Amino acid sequence: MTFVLTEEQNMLKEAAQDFMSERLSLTHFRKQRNAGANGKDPESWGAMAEMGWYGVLVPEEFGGSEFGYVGMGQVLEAQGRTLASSPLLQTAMVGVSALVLGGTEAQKSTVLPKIAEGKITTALAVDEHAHHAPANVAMTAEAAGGGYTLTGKKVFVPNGHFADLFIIAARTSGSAGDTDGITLFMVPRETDGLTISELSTLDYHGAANLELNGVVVPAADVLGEVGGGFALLDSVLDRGRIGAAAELLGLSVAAFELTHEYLQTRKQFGQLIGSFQSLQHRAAIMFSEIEQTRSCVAGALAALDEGRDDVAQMASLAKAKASHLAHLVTNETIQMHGGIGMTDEHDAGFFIKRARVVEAMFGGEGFHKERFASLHGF
Amino acid sequence: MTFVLTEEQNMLKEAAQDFMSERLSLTHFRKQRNAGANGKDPESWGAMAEMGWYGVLVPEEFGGSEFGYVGMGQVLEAQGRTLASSPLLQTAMVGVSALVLGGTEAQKSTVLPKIAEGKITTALAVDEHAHHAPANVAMTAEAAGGGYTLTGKKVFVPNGHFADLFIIAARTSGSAGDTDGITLFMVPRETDGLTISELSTLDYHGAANLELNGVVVPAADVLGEVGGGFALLDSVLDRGRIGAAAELLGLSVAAFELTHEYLQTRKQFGQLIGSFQSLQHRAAIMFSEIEQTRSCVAGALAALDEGRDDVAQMASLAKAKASHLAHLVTNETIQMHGGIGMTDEHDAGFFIKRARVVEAMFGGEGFHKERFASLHGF
Amino acid sequence: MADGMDPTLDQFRAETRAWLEENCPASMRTPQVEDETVWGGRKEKFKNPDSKLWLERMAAKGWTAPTWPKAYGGGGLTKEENLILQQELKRIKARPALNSFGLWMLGPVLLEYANEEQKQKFLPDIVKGKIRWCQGYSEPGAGSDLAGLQTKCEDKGDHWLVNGQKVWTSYADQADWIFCLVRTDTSKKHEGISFLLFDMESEGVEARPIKLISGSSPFCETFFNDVKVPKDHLVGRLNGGWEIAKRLLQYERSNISATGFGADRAGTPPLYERAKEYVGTDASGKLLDPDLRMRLADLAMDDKAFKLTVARMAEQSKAGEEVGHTASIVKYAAAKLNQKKTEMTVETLGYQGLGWEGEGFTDLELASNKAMLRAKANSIEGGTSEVNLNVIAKRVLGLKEHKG
Amino acid sequence: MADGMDPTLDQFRAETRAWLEENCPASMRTPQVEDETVWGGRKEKFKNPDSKLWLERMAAKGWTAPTWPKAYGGGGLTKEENLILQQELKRIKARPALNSFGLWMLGPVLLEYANEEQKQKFLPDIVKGKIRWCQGYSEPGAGSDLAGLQTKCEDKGDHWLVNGQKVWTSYADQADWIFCLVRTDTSKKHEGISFLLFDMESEGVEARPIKLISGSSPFCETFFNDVKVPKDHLVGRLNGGWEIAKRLLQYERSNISATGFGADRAGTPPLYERAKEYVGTDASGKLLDPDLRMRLADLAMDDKAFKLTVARMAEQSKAGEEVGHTASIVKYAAAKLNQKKTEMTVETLGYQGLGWEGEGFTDLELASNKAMLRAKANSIEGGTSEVNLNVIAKRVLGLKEHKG
Repeated sequence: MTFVLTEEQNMLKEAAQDFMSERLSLTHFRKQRNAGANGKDPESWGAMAEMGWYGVLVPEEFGGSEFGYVGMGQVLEAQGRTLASSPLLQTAMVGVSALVLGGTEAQKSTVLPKIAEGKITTALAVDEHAHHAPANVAMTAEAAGGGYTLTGKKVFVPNGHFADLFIIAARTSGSAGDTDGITLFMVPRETDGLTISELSTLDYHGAANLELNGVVVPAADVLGEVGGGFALLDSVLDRGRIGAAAELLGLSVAAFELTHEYLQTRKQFGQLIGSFQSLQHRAAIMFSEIEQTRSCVAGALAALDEGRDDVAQMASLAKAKASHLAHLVTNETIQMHGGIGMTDEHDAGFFIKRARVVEAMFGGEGFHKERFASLHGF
Repeated sequence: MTFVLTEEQNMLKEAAQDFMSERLSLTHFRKQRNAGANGKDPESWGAMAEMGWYGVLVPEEFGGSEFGYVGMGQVLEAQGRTLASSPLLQTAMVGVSALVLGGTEAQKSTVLPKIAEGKITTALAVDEHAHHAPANVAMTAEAAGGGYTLTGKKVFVPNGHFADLFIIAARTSGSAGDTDGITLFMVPRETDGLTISELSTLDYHGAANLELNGVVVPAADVLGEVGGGFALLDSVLDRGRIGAAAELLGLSVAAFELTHEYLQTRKQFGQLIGSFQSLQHRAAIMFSEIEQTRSCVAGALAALDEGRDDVAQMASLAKAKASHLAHLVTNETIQMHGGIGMTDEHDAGFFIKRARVVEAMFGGEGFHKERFASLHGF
Repeated sequence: MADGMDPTLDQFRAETRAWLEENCPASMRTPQVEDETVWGGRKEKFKNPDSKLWLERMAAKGWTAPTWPKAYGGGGLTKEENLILQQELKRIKARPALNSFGLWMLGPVLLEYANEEQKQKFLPDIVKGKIRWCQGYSEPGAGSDLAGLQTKCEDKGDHWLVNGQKVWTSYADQADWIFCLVRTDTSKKHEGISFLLFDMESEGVEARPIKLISGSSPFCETFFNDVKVPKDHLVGRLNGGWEIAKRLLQYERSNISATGFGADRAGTPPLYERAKEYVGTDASGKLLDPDLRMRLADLAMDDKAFKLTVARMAEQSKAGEEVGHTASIVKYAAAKLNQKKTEMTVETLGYQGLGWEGEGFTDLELASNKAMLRAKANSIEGGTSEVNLNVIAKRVLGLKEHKG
Repeated sequence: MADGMDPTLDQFRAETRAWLEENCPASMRTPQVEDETVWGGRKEKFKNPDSKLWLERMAAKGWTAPTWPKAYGGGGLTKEENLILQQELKRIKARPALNSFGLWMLGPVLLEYANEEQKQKFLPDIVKGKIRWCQGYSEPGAGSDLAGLQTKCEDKGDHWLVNGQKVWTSYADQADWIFCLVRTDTSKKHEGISFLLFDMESEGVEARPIKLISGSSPFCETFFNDVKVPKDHLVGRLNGGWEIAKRLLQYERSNISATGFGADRAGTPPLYERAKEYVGTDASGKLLDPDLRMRLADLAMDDKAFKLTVARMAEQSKAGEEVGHTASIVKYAAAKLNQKKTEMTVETLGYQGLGWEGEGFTDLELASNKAMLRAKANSIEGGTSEVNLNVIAKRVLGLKEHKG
């Protein structure tokens, strides 16, 4: 396992941190929120494309830097710190992974260069009910005329309110709950029969519900194996889980720093509140959790780059731990700030709101504990 | 719900507290432990009989005082405070309940007076594996010659190492896991085919494993309905659960008082350790848990006396909460005592050892959370 | 004395029942609707006209403040009579005629500390719901350290001059008058505080609603800029306000104790029932998510334990037993429970609990995360949980202060 | 420098491998058996004669203390050479030739603080395992407040006179010598402590084993009654012992950090595997108790997170990165993890985890609750968890002391 960043990875990390704190700061986030942007920020995304971040995982032959997951994790962690809304996780990590792991040469050469250049964004549409459950896909994909006709719905698709290309899990056989019979399809935004309902979400990042009524997909836009797409889907989701964990880690560290700062400046009863032992202990416990979660996230990113066979276990570990951490730290952030943390003008609320969404994304702590147990055979 | 003790109940409570602290103190417990008594203390039990405590739940016509469960709970809580080993819970609460709820007039008039006088003790033998699971009875009871022949094993039977009369759950039909087909039998200690292996247990109270090899039980010693004994068994167990919860409450309160005392006398860094805020908060949280658990235990005892229809829910609530409380408080007791609490010469270890046994008895926190959910239909 | 033992009480019950039957409008016997809640005061709109009728009738009998003396507009009932009145109100499921900080908090301390003129001037209007009061306690710099307040109150001979700022003033923008802690002596801390009443329409008073993370604005920042207050509006002793303040906080806390935070709305099913819809169940009716199921059981147990504790305390208190120890934990436990309940509601609702506004979510779903966010304040408002734990440790458990 | 880049190191590896092949007895390449652990000293029995041979051979090369200077009996190896030695030892699964507080704790501080004579006198015997040392730190009245120690050490001209009592002295009844904190100045606290070495066979020394709640006695109470100690056995500066004590604690903690408490014995399956036997599984292999299952998953995750943290720290440290922040949490996290693990083991074993001794339980079952009880000390020994959290808060997070 490699825990030490290379010089290049460190440079990427610093560049990302600088970019986020300058261009996509919390102040920027608040401005976007107040303007009702619902997470859409094309100007900043263009600047991200110039940084080359959409191509971090894209092979060089398709216009990317093929820099690897550890590097990508540094950018996502930096993004998590300022709660920035961008297509990095859903497109550059999830979308690219889907193409790289499951795409044909033709698909890769069509889609990947556009992603790397920042010309298109993607969104993965899997869940159909209130909770993450990738095997529960019920949307039907009937073979028809050399292609497929998709009918059904998808809920709370991250980035779905602006993505140019959807990667949609549908069922070519079997029924909801079966892992067999799931197939992935690429569906462009402007497709007959696809209705996109934009959602205003707790975290101000937005999302979308999809309705597909007889959406026709040519066979060439099947991603991976027909009926055998679950393994690919789960691998792609694992990348999303690890990426989301990196974001949550960044979010938690930033919320902790905000709190840490407050503990050192706010006075009560003539004392700095950070001098009260019960708050000291709780701060130290948060710090301990941050350190251990960092190890899990770093380990999971390294497992991806090293192509290890425990990626699934590490993904569930990282996502469960990071969800738990973010829940704890964002609650403590408000409590330790007292009344001021309850006000909309303070940033504490932004952290808790974003945390609750990313905690649920790609499965929360409970989902991943269950999965971790199953993967370990108990 | 009645939470206020009557004058008589208060008198019983005070009498029990006095008796326990004088006659069955922790000093006495230590002496018994050092002598290798393994929980057997007939002399003290005789004194308890003189107090009339075995008859608290026995109807007056059978020589008892029919004083009720709330009263019994006060005695058990007092007993829990000093970790006293006695047949009160297993005989006077569980055994008597089995007879009162399931016995024929003949059975009652034969057994109950002897219990009330302290002449015999009983033990309920249900579990056959490592965890409490009353429906998992596999021991067979075959009808034969107007009676039944019992074959199988029972594990970790509390009081089984000295009880005069066993109440044994066996299966007249169906298979392990079915609630149908379970029947209760009364089997005297000295019965052919019954092998009793005394166990030395963590809490120094002892217990026994039983092996039954073709034990013949006359039909007259069937307790309750043949094949329909599960409801009776579960009702009897609920009384055991509520009684065990009362003991755990007493145990927790006593361990807390020990710790509370230490916090107020021990100095570190020139300060009373009870002045450190983190310990103050943890002590206050324990106190809050104690208060709420007391409400659950009192509520469950009252539900029994009032004959309410939510006894099962209240039993699971009380046992889960009391197990949780005892776990927390006994751990904190050792931690707050530091090194001295780790030594055998200090009483802290006695509390944690007894707690772990009673936590598991009649089902632990997890068992009762699951049961509470099932009883509430979710 | 047990019910039915005293013929006078039986008669009181009969008369009360008859009066209520006659006077409580039908729509006032239906479950409370949030925006029909009557808080009284000059700005009260009485969205449901029956609620105006109901308030007027109850106020005329003094039954909005049943145990206050008749001399101040109250009902003059004995404890036993009031118990019967409450039972009869409950029997017909009557809505409260009036919700009011004046009734719950200010009135009791005025009865104890105010002079005769003050009682005459303020209490009847509280009973009638004519004046809505707000509470000026917290200040921006003070937080948990309530006694650190700085709002200055100077004696200008014929009036007090108030300058300063309050924060977390509940509904200050809706209230007519304020009961306010002010500093009348800067050389002492607790002994330099006085308890002052004044009109929110006085020149120099401004209340600005604070937008919370939940999106609502139940609190204000309240500014006092050279506010002139008549000399006879100071309650109790000059510099003796801290004692009144503490007494008033007791009333506030015992109010929370009785109900808990976020008391279940009538008709809202327990969370484990709602979970069936959002998580699904197996053939035997068990929730499909075993982890969530166990944690919902844990929540339901906590909920039951809390309710039993409140019931136990009420019963023991009624029986004349000392319940201070138990009471000390209730605010702490209530906050913890409500935070757990609202967090788990959001979690149970999954994606449907993550909508902020607009299409795609039901109203109840949209309310879930607002409730979760609002509940974060439960462990801050009216004394933080940390302060509560300090108080339990020191006052109840008798643990000593740390020596410097 | 990467392996294979330096011909000298390649040669060292080849020679080392050959020497080990030749000199490490076969039985010393099998998994460690608890009662064959070699602690050295006058009372060492060498239950397995091969272990004596193995110790003598390793000690002759100085490889029990590979990086200590040859002048004091050490191996004189460079960091790189030692790394290779450790890799080669691991390759053949060699047992440690010697376990010793002398090697882990005393030796490093002697190298730093002792004078030349002291080094010559004590270090070689540590390397050879001839003298077993124990640590006289804690005192009955002091606990977490180590510097509050009272053991008196008076200057009697030609000798020191020691009177007092230590407690929690690990294996004092097995040890030959003690390194001991004593008070040489009662007018100051930290600046009145010195670091003294003396023979446990000196007149006036008595070590009484303490029986723990787990039934074992790894610690002693140690009494000093007019113990005479030669003047030259004081290490470092008179009244300068506190600095040495702190340094030594660092060595102790980094030792815990590397392994955690209750490190899994080779061959012990993870608890979730054992649970299958005690709880049962359904057709798909899932544990039948869903609550326990989720908590075992939680435990397995905590375990993995801890191991990853130790690995991360080791790797970063090797790469020359600063890891003090991470290291600060390891003792705290290790204690918490081991307590959780041992508690859950008892719970998983159910009734079979509740036996104290005798029939009806396997040895492994009987050991489960002893391990749980023993683990309670993990958050007490070598600095309580509370002290650890204080240290993290103050030194790592920079939070200020409370003002009195």
